[in-house]
Order: sequence, then C-alpha cells, then structure tokens
Amino acid sequence: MSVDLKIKIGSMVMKNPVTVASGTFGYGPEYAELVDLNRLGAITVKGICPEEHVGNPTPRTFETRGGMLNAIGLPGPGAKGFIKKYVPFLKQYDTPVIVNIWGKGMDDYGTVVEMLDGEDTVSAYEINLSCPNVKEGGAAFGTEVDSFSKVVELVRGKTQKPIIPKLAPNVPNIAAFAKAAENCGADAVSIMNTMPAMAINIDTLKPELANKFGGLSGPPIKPIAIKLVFDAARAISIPIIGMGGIFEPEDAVEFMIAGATSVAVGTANFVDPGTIVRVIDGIERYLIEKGHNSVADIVGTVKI
Amino acid sequence: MSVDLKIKIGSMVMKNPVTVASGTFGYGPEYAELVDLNRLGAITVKGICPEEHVGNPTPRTFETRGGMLNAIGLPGPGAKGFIKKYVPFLKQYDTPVIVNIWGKGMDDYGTVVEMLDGEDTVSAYEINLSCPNVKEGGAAFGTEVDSFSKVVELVRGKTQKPIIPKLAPNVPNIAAFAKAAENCGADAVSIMNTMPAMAINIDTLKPELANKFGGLSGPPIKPIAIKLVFDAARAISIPIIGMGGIFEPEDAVEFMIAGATSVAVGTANFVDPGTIVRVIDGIERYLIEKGHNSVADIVGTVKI
Amino acid sequence: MKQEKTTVIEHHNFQGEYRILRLSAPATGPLVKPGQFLELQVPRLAERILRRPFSIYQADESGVAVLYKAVGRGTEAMAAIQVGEQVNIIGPLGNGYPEADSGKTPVLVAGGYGNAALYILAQRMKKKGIAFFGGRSEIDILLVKEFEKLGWEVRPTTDDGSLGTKGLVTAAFDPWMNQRGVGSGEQGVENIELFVCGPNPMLKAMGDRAIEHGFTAWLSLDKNMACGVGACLTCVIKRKTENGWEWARCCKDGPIFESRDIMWES
Amino acid sequence: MKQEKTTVIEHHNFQGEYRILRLSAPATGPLVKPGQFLELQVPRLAERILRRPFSIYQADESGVAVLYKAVGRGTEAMAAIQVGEQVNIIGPLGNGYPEADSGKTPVLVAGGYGNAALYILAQRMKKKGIAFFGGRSEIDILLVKEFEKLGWEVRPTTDDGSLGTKGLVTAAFDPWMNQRGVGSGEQGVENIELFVCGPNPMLKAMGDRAIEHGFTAWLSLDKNMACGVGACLTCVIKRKTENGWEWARCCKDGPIFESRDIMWES
Ligand SMILES: Cc1cc2nc3c(=O)[nH]c(=O)nc-3n(C[C@H](O)[C@H](O)[C@H](O)COP(=O)(O)OP(=O)(O)OC[C@H]3O[C@@H](n4cnc5c(N)ncnc54)[C@H](O)[C@@H]3O)c2cc1C
Ligand SMILES: Cc1cc2nc3c(=O)[nH]c(=O)nc-3n(C[C@H](O)[C@H](O)[C@H](O)COP(=O)(O)OP(=O)(O)OC[C@H]3O[C@@H](n4cnc5c(N)ncnc54)[C@H](O)[C@@H]3O)c2cc1C
Ligand SMILES: Cc1cc2nc3c(=O)[nH]c(=O)nc-3n(C[C@H](O)[C@H](O)[C@H](O)COP(=O)(O)O)c2cc1C
Ligand SMILES: Cc1cc2nc3c(=O)[nH]c(=O)nc-3n(C[C@H](O)[C@H](O)[C@H](O)COP(=O)(O)O)c2cc1C
Ligand code: FES
Ligand code: FES
Repeated sequence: MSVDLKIKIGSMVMKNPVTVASGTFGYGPEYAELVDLNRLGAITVKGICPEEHVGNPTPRTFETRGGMLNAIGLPGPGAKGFIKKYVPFLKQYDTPVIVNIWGKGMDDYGTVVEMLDGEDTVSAYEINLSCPNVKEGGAAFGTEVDSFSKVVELVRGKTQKPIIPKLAPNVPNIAAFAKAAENCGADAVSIMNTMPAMAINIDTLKPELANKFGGLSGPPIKPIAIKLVFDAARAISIPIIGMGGIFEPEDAVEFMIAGATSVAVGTANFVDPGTIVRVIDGIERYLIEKGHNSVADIVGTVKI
Repeated sequence: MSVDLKIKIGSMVMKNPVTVASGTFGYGPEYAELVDLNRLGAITVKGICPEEHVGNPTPRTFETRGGMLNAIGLPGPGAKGFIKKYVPFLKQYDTPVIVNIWGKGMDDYGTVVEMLDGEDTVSAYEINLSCPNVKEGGAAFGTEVDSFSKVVELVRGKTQKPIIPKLAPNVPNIAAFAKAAENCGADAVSIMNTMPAMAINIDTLKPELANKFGGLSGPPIKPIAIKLVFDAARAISIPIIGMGGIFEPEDAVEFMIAGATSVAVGTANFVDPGTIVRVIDGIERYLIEKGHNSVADIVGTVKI
Repeated sequence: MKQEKTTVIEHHNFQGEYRILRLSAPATGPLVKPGQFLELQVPRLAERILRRPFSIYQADESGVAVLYKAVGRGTEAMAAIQVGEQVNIIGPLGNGYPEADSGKTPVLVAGGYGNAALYILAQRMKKKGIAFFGGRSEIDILLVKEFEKLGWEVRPTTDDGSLGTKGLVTAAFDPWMNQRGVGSGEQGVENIELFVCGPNPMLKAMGDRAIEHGFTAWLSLDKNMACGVGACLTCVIKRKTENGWEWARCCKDGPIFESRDIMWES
Repeated sequence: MKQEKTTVIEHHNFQGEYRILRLSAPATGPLVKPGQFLELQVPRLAERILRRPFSIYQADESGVAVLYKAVGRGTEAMAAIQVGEQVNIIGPLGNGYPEADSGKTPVLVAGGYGNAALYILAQRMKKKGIAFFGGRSEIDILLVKEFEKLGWEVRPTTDDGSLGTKGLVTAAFDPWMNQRGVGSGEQGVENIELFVCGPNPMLKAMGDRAIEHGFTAWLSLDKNMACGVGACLTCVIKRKTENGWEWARCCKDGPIFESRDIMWES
C-alpha cells in the first residue's frame, strides 16, 4: 500500500509534512552527518535578520524538569552572511529551505526579505514575531494584532514566496492572530514559539539564564501547543505548521489531528537526532494502519 | 536559631507561607488523615459559587508528560452547602481558610461573598477569574483588564476580608492584571491558574478530556509561573501567592525569590501528600542556612 | 488511611502477564477491609507523576500484596521493582465491600484482576458460596485452586473455551441463575448476594440482572483516578438520588456501589 | 560524527567518586582524536532530557571509554548503568587537540576528570614530556601510574598536600617554568607546548602564563552544552578576531582553543 506524504504550503511542495523548528537545527550542516537532509519535508534555518547579530551572553540555555529554557538571543550571520556561508551548502539538497526571519524594528522584516528574495534556494519565509528572547521588539509584535498585521502585510508586499508568521503562545486569543495572518495574505502559520519562562538559582539568587528570561520548549509545552493549534485551525483555512514538544511520531500525529498540516521537530533534535526520520516514518505507518491515502485525510479530524 | 515563618495577606495572618492550590485539596477533610491541617499556613478550598454546580462529565483529568490536564469544571456544593458540610469541620483547626470563589456571571461573585461573609471561619477570598474549564465566563474575565477590574471592584465592595484575585497565565501582560487588582483594592494576587491545554487520542480521534480542553498543571508549568510571578512582583506592592509545579522546598523558595510572599502546593498533593509539610520545613531550613530571620528577607531578592 | 514507605518483600510473576507484589506495610496492613485499594507510587516511572491504584489482594498485620497486570507505562515500569527496595503507598482507600448478609448465598463474579480483589473477601467471609470467573483464555483465570481451598465452588468461563464454559461470564452465570428461579425461597435468586469486580461491561451486565431479578449486587467500579482520596473529583460516577443523581467519587464513596445506586452512562 | 547504540562492556568504580564506563562502539571508536568528546544519553534519567558531554578517555577500533565523576543528577543516574545494556551516544564531537609540535616539549596540565581527557592524548603522542596534575586531595589525582608507564613524568599537586606539592597546580608548574627561563633555547619556556584540561580557573591561569611567556597552550574548555553538534549556540565563548571578537562554539569550533584566541569573560 502506498500513501502520499506530500503537502503544500502556498507554492512550496514538501515531500512529507515534517520540518525542523527554527533554531534547533542550525543552518543545515550541523546535523548533516547524522540526518539525511534529503529525507526532510523542509529545512527551517535559525532566525536571520538583515545584519549580523551577536545574541545574548551565556548561559543561554537551562535544563528544567522535562524540558529546557533558552535565551540564545538570535545570534546569526545576517542575510549576506547566510547567503555566503550556507546557501551553497543548502543548494546541494533536494529539500526546500524555510528561512526564519526577524527584525529589531518593523523595517528590518522588509529589508531581510529584499536581501534574500533573489536566492532560489530560499523557498519560504517563517516570520518570527514571537521570540521571547530579544529586547528589540519581536515579542511585542507577536502579542498585538495591529502591529502583528502590519509586519505580515509588509513582508507580503516584498515577496511572492510563501510567508509563514510564527505565533506567540502567551495570548488569550491565538485565533485572532491566525485570522489576521490569513487576512494579510499569509500562506500558513507556525504554532508555537517557546513559552516565556524563567528559572532562578536559589543559592546565587541569579536567574539561570544571562538574559534573565527565556523560552520553555520540549515535552512540557506539548499540551499547550495542541490547544493553540486546535483553536487556530478552527479560525483559518490556511495550513498550520505545528510544533512544541514533538518527540515521538504519535506527538506529530496528534498535532495533525488537532489541525496541523505540517509539523516541526525542535528540542527533540538535541535529545535524539534520529527523531525527524522516526517521525516521518511513523506518520507514514499511522496513515497506512488507519487506511488513509494522504496526509490531508487526518488533518483536523479531531472529533468534538 | 529561630526564624519567623509568619506572613500576612491583608489582615489574614498565616503561620507560615504555605497554602494549598484550590481544587487539589478538596475542602479540608479529604487529606486530614494524611496531613496535619494545623501545620498549614492556610487551607484554600475548592472553588465555590452561589449555587450547587455539577461540573463536567468524565474523563476529567489526563496525565501528560510530567504533569496533568484537568477539566473538573468546578463541581461543588454551593455557598450554603459549603457552610453546612465543611465549615463545622474547618472550624476545628487553628488555620485560616481561603475560599476560592467563582461565578457563572459577574453578579455571582458578589452573591457568593454575601452568602459566605458572615462565617468567621472564612478568612479570605481567592477570586477565580481564570478557570479554563467552565464555559460560563470565568476565563473571559481573567483575560480582559476591564472586566477583570469590574469583578475585583464588585467583590471589594462586599467584604472587609482579604480578597485575592487569581490570575490567568495566558496573557502577554500579567503585570497589567496585577496592577489592576492592586488598584481595585485587592490584598494579594494568586499566580497562576492552570495553562489552557489539550490532548487528543490518536486512535479514537477524541479529546482525552470530556470537556475537550483542560488546564495543564504540575512541574511542566513551573518555569512559566516563575516568570509570571517575577513580572507581577515588579509591578505591584501587594503580596503574591505563587503556585505552579511546586513539588520540592527548592521550588517554593524559587517562587519566593522571584517575588512570592506565599506559595501554594497543588498537583504535588496527589503525588505525595507529604509535600506540604516538606515544603514548610524546607523553607525554614533554607532561611536558617542562609542566615535569615523572616520570610520577608528572601521575597523578591532575585538579582537582576 | 496512611501514607507509608513500605519495603518490597516479594515480587514475582504469578501467571501470564500477572505479577504479585508483596510489601511490608505494618501501618497499612491491619486496617484493610476487603474491596479497598492502594495508591502506589511507581518507582522510576519516567515522565509520568501520578500514583496508580491497585486493589488489595492480601493483607495482614505485617503488610499488603497486590496482584497486577502490565497494561501500560506504569504497570510495565513496576516490573523493575526489586525485592528490598522502598515503595510508597497510600491506603487502604475506598469503602470496601459491606459485611455479607448471612442469610444469603454469596456469589463472587470476577474478570481479570478482579479475582485478586475478591480473594481477600472470599478469605474473610464466613459463609462460602459460588464464584464465576471470566477471562479471555485459561491464562486469565486466576487463583482457582486457592478459592477452592477456601471452600468456594469455582465456575470459570473463557472467551476461547480453553477453560470452563466458552463465552462471557454470563454464559455460566445465567443458566445457574435461571435454574434457581425467582421466588423459590432460600434457593431463589432474590436470595443471592453478588460481589463483583471486573471490567465495566461485566459490572453493568451483573447490575442489570440484579435489578431485574431483585437480588443484591455489590459492584467494584474502575474509574481513572488522580488523588485517590476524594480531593480532586476525577473519578466520579452518577449515583441515583431521590430527585435525580449526584456525583459520587469512586475512590472515596466507592469503589463499591450497590447496583441500584448506579446510573450508567452510555 | 556518528549516533550509535552502544553496549556497555564494563562499568566500575575507578577511584573515589570517579567511575569508568566502557562501551562497545565500533562506528565511533575508530574516528576518535584525542580531546574529542561524546554526548551520552543517560538511561533512566528522570525528569531531564538532555544528553551529557564526556571527554573520551580511551578509544580503539572496538569502542570508547569515559571516566566520569558523579556531580549531579545525570552523572548520579549513570551509576545504575548495567553491563550489557544499551547506551546511545553521539560522537566523536569537537575538534580535538592538534598534532603536537615535534620540536617542542609537550606538557600536560590537568585537574579532575581532565586527567582522563589527556590520557588518550598522552598515549598517542610520540614525544613524551611532563605532566602536572592538580586535585583537592590524593583521591582526585588519577592515572599517575598509567601516565608513568607511558613514559611521562608526573608531578602531582593537592590542595591539602596529601600527594605531591601542596597547593594549586601552579604551585608545581611555576617553579618548573621559572627554572627553564625565557630564551634559553631548546630548554626555554617558549619551547614548551601545553595541553590543558580542567576547570576554567586552571585554564585561565595556564593561558595567562602562555601569553606572558610566549609559549603555546591548548586549552580544553568546559561550557554547558545542549546539542553538542554546533546547532543550538548554547556553548559559545568569545574568540578574538582582528577587529574584536566573535562567538565560537565549544562543541564544534572547540572544545580545544589556543590561549591567545580566547577572550576571557570576567
Ligand atoms: C480501584 C481500582 C483498583 C484496581 N485494582 C487493580 C488490580 O488489583 N490489579 C491491576 O492489575 N489493576 C488494577 N487496577 C487498574 C490499574 O490501576 C491500571 O491498570 C493502572 O493504573 C494502569 O496504569 P499504567 O500506567 O500501566 O497504564 P496507562 O499507561 O496509564 O494506561 C494503559 C491503558 O490502561 C488504561 N487505564 C489506565 N488506568 C486505568 C484504570 N484505572 N482503569 C482502567 N483502565 C485504565 C488506559 O486508558 C490505557 O488504555 C485498578 C484500578 C482501580 C481504579
Ligand atoms: C566537553 C566536555 C567534556 C567533559 N568531560 C567530562 C569527563 O570526561 N568526565 C566527567 O566526569 N565530566 C566531564 N564533563 C562534565 C560533565 O559533562 C558534567 O559533569 C555533567 O554534564 C554534569 O551532569 P549532571 O546531570 O550530573 O549535573 P547537573 O545536575 O546538570 O549539574 C550538577 C552541577 O554540575 C554543574 N555542571 C553541569 N554541567 C556542567 C558542565 N558541562 N561543566 C561544568 N559544570 C557543569 C552544574 O552547574 C551543577 O552545579 C565534560 C563537560 C564538557 C563540556
Ligand atoms: C535553542 C533554541 C533556539 C531557538 N531559536 C529560534 C529561532 O531562531 N527562531 C524561532 O522562530 N524559534 C526559535 N526557537 C523556537 C523553536 O523553533 C520552537 O518554536 C520551540 O522550541 C518549540 O518546539 P520544541 O518544543 O519542539 O522545541 C528556538 C528554540 C530552541 C530550543
Ligand atoms: C484537579 C485540579 C482542580 C483544580 N481546581 C481549581 C479550582 O477549583 N479553583 C481554582 O482557582 N484553581 C483550581 N485548580 C488550579 C490550581 O489551584 C493551581 O492554580 C494549578 O493547578 C497550578 O498549580 P500546581 O501546578 O501546583 O497544581 C485546579 C487544579 C487541579 C490540578
Ligand atoms: S481520584 Fe481524586 S476524587 Fe477520586
Ligand atoms: S552545545 Fe549546541 S552549539 Fe554547542
């Protein structure tokens, strides 16, 4: 029996619904010795802004019960650096590349797209409007529908490629953001970014992260992410890329039943780089076992 | 060496900073064979509204990685039932009682206080404005500053006893709610209620909870709660009751360093009913070890 | 009700996928009534935090034993429990079975680990009667010899016919019940008292017969639990009241309910 | 770099709180360069998910060994690893030490588990030299005989004076260094090459001396890690560039850095 794992995000065709969560897979080469990059539905690279950015001081991560906090702070080579250092490498693979973009101010979001848009290797943009770890603004954009919409519109005006706003989880009304994204011409939304969080060392009295706060990721947030995906799915008809604590194929399937067309493996890469392939194979096995022909057969099928 | 564990929430004196999270300790008698109720700083009982309420169908809870979801739906005997069935029992103890109150509509919040206020055994009210598991409104009040403030003002007008609004975690600006509570005359705020969440069975395609959604509690949410307490503490000068995943004394101390004057043990009661006493003793031990005389010495001492 | 740090005295395979875990628990053991249960904290249970409930299979002054089947994460992790290690329990919990009516013929009906839960009851009942045990296959019918040794007549049924009557437990129970007939005095069905422990469909089938034929049936309900002590309101079932129904907690108000009190949900 | 499901061949106490874990790892073993490390997934590590990094203490065609000290949750849970069980590793990771300069006198400086990390280097170096090992007490000075058997001269120091010179490792190293003097040709300090592995203050002390006296010092940096492969940007340190500095990843660009390249943070 054969099933069709292919899905589409706007004009981007993914050979299967599984990508990686931005920031957990570097820019591609880092895991290339351990993971066959041709197997992935898409490679999502770490956040890129127009200029080189230095990120936060260390410690940048901290392990919590069952998960982790990070406040990496979006260090990166900037758009030019990315094109020079990583595009030649990424070109070698038969896998679409989603570039996660961010800006210190509104304009940056347009600028970075202008700088990247000429590269065929760049298949789509994921717009990070929800990073809890940079002071410059990312987070604020993600929690007010107005400024959120402005950024999405701005990016929409700059490119024909698919654009995928990434939503913040710490809002009471995720559906409003999903709907705004759809109205502004987004091709999909990503749900969710890390959850704002903090840990304090009770001996030193200092936060465990140099940045004081960070984002919680991994298994602890999965039930939160499933709820957000479900809420968003009922409000929009564009696809959702679901993520948050996906460690097993069953987690990915749960996201899809909740309403995600595609899923991203994040923190699990650190724990077991084999997760991505295991998840792809597991989704296929689930579809076969349940007698489905395509991914669409299970997306949003939760019975309520 | 002796340390003073006493704290005050408005006019209510607690012999130590540790209470229980509403809904995880019944109305008092349930754990009385296992826990010496005279040891607690205060007993916080399950949510009470004016009339008897039936709550949600089952399944009402579901275990997740490291934590649990619940959608109990606030079943309870109503104010009269509470007074009849539980007040005589609670009277026996030398421990203040915080009654968690909720309403199907705004008026209920006033009504339930009117019904309870004559009871000396009721020492304070925790106002549940953030239960994710009842359709009737609780949740909505907790995520809009205006309606939130109206409820707090209404309750303030009905009683001289301490009132403690309980804040919802799924907002981008917890400080605004904390500040609103303070401005409306609240004596403290509780942070946090459970995080809206969901789990879906991938074989039946049905949500694991009969109510579809529920609230995530336990260790997974602790880093989220610490951040919310920290944010709120910087905005207000009334005390905070911190909760979310407290399982060990060190967790409680972390909340206090983040800015909580008091802490509540919730889900941990189910896992180990000895947690409360262990936490009380552990806080005392920490204060002694670090050479402090009182709880106030560590509240909000995080170095940033 | 106690919370006790117990020591494992014995832990071994019993039959098929069933295992016996015996704990030194001098605070808990003496308090046990048949039909009560424990909330056991599974050591080294990765990624899950709640306790697991188990009926008490044996109890005496020195401790308790449970007989359990590996069905999931928690019960599978229990396989690694070593003799000599510490296991934290809360118990005994729940109401337990009431005193048997000495004027009636006691009948036990069980499926799966239900046999275990009824064993301590059978041991302590003065009057002995008949026991109907159902299971998928021979391997699922537990403790037949032990019940016989106590003086009980055991009638097994298996889905595959590998032991006793082929079929559900009702395939053996119904003919026996019908034979006694209604209104035939001491021998009549209204003069039997059922003690049932097993999967919900079995409980319901027995409860329906009890109501139809006017005998008493004490059913041990199995609902998922979180706290086990009545605090969280997870484990509720609908119990009939004069005007309708109310929630009753299986862990505290139960797990034993009389068939007429239960309002079954579809 | 491989991800390999290895089998535990050997696991035992070595000395004090140090233990040796030997793994059958035919894919990983042959690739190892001295100074590289593994990311090991600790079996049954409750409530924590990340791997733990360990320097490779020994490696051959058939596998690898690590020598570790129980300092926290993960390393304590490792004590329960049984011979015969599976352990998942990713490795070898990091750059490893460069080929030693054959014209120079190699000097090893280590503290704590650093001795282990340098052992495989000492083994594989053609030219032997002198090794300075520091520790709190005698029990923390590892592998002295093994290094001596390889032809190295070992000079231990301990904080409490229970073995060798009393004091920090510098208490033995500094007199030796001063005796050689600067500019004295083959014997001069500028003609030594240091390979250092230990706690950060020791690395910095050795790096400062290297810069001051003009010799080379390869330092193995110990920074908390998450991914271990260069993807997450957790483990960064400041590396000097022409115009200032850039972040370098200890797991990928390191853990070995030359002292002149490091910009120490206060
Ligand atoms: C009062 C009471 C007494 C019990 N006595 C015994 C006993 O003596 N021996 C014994 O072997 N078991 C007994 N059980 C059942 C036992 O508690 C469950 O098998 C156990 O909790 C399953 O845990 P797990 O982690 O292995 O399964 P999970 O991984 O949690 O679940 C595995 C499967 O079992 C189902 N399941 C989980 N808990 C229950 C439950 N309480 N009832 C029915 N299905 C469940 C799940 O839905 C799932 O399908 C009793 C349950 C109750 C409520
Ligand atoms: C490249 C590299 C090579 C290493 N080689 C070895 C080795 O060969 N043998 C060995 O015993 N250990 C080695 N370590 C250190 C080892 O990784 C830590 O001891 C281990 O991760 C601690 O895990 P834990 O869960 O036991 O401690 P945790 O409970 O996580 O922490 C316990 C204490 O150790 C501290 N700690 C945690 N991780 C580190 C770290 N990476 N460096 C310093 N302190 C830390 C914590 O801050 C805390 O104070 C190496 C570390 C690195 C980065
Ligand atoms: C170390 C780390 C770095 C991250 N960096 C980024 C980033 O650059 N851009 C972004 O949009 N999200 C970033 N994220 C968030 C992830 O893409 C993802 O949304 C989140 O981790 C939830 O998924 P998970 O639980 O599977 O990790 C990062 C997460 C981690 C753990
Ligand atoms: C089973 C259960 C029932 C709860 N019922 C209530 C309630 O009635 N009123 C309320 O304000 N919070 C209720 N809560 C929320 C807790 O009081 C607490 O805010 C939350 O569980 C976080 O703390 P924890 O992680 O320590 O459990 C309930 C939580 C659980 C797990
Ligand atoms: S399990 Fe908590 S009330 Fe029964
Ligand atoms: S640990 Fe992830 S980049 Fe080094």
